[in-house]
Amino acid sequence: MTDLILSPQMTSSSAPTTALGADPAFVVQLDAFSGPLDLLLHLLREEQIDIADIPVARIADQFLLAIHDLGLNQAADYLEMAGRLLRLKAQMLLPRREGEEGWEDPRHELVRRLLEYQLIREVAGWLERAAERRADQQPRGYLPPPPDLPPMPLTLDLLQLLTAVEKVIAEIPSPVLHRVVARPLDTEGALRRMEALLAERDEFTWREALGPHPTIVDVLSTLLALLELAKRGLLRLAQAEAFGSFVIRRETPPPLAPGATPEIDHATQSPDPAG
Amino acid sequence: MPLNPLTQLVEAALFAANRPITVEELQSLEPEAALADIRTALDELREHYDFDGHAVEVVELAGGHQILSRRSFAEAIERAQIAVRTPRLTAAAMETLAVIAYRQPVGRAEIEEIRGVSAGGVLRSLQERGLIEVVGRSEGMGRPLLYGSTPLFLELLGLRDLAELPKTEEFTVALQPHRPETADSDEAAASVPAAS
Amino acid sequence: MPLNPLTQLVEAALFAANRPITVEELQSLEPEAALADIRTALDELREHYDFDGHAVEVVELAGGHQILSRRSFAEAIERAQIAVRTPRLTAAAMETLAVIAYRQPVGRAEIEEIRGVSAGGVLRSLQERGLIEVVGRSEGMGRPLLYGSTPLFLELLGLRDLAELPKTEEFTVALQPHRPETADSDEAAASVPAAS
Repeated sequence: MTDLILSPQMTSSSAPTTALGADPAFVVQLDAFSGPLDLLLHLLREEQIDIADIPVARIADQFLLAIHDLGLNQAADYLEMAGRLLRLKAQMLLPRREGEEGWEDPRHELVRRLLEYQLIREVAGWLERAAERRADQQPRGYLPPPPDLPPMPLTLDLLQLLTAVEKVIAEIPSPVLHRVVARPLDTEGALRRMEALLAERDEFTWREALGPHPTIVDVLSTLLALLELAKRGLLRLAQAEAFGSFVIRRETPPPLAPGATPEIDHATQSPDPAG
Repeated sequence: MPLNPLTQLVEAALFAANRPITVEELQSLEPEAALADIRTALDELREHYDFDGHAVEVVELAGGHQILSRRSFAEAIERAQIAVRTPRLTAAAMETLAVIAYRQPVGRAEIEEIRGVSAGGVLRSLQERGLIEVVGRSEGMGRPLLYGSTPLFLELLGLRDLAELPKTEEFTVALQPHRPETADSDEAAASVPAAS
Repeated sequence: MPLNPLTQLVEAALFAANRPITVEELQSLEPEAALADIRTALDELREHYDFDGHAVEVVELAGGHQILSRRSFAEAIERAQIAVRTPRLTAAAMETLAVIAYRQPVGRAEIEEIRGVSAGGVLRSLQERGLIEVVGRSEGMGRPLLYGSTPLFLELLGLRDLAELPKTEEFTVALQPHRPETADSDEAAASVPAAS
């Protein structure tokens, strides 16, 4: 973009005198052109150039000079056109073989647009003249306020309003709302649950440890609790296969049920008071 | 009995004017005419309208002259006006009204954001029709005007008050005012991610 | 030659309404009158205005009929500052109207492509003046709004309907590549064509 902001020296060498640069009265009139295509047409007319065969390099330079002189070199629409012209200028400079197959004149698109715009200008001129003619005729000027009429009966009912509400809603881009909520992991609770499980059973699976419908918080809390218990040497984690469900096995006999452990059963059968 | 040129000029001026026109103003139409000529022209026009039974007449009021339709046609004209205009709200007006009804007080910027189009013209026409009104100014930048619905709006919908506007789940989600999310109060709902 | 009652009624209605009124609307003034009767009444009124040299005439435009002052009095009325002329539209507005009139329904992107300038502001002001309206949405990406011309557009130009717009082929002069030797004659022609 920066190369589009021209200093006068950059173009003065190649640019012949244009009416735009010469006439200061022109410079003041910013609204003289209704757009870059209008300015371009003006330049072509000034130079008496056939639209079908535009000398792109010359016109591009003149265009840049003109928008600079007119103070239009800040306007995005004019800058865009300037960019197009410069690209076109570069394309025209590319070497091409004589009679090359499939070569398309890069100016084609610009010519099409200019012709189309010129047509619109003609139409606009016709409309302008029609409006002028119509403005020569006055409608009745005075319109008395309606005498004590009740407010105009507007066609408005609830169904219509609700339909409109639905339409509005349908058009609203669904907002991407992320609710960020602090969710502390309940490791303590999970520890208590695991200890209770271990007290009841020698062995259980990961899925059983999680219980039904675990949330992500439950999963993380349970995992941390299991790791903590494994670290304390209270259980052993085993996984039969890669990515398989892992099995949690109790490592030490539960303190509250000594008679339940097989080792004790075998070793001390007789001392059992109840025996 | 064709009208003479000065009478024509007077007729054109009275027709196009949006107010009663004085004899002096009429004189400025034709500097060479005397005030008496203007009065004669006014008389000729008046007589012509009367004689040919036109539906209009030259009336003297507020120190000037005006062409008005005759009283006997008032009823027909009234009827015609009603027949002529069935003021229906456009889709754009309806949608804007919907946003205002559910979100008031609401500023233009917010309406435009929701509807994705500029709302200036629509707001003005709704205001002119008395369906919405300015209810205050926002505290925000430039203190933009805030709009709300009017009693006429309720009247046309046959509602007693705004609370009678239907509330559906959908509407409340999309059109309720945004509330800043308060993180701590949501802890109870922490295990239910989607705030349904 | 007094006007007959239906003609009087038609005159009263046209006079009271400040916009073109259709034959059907006029019929609602007198339910017992056939459309043909209304047309006859319009003809009588028109002939009467012409015959007696009234400063107003019955003009057919925008699908209806309106009483307007005759062209020849415009200058005098403006000079006397009794009524103001409709302000002219800018070139940008006219070009945008031209694109819309001929391409409707048409989206903003296409208008901008043809004119080579952004059109947001112009579209908004044309819409606020009631000269264009949103007529739908395109099926394309983002479902952009499509614009069309309104009856007020026809009123502004004094056209009966859109069919009265010249065919684009009639502008083929403009489509000829601009050649140096014909430059002068082209420009001279460009300023006259639709003068009649």
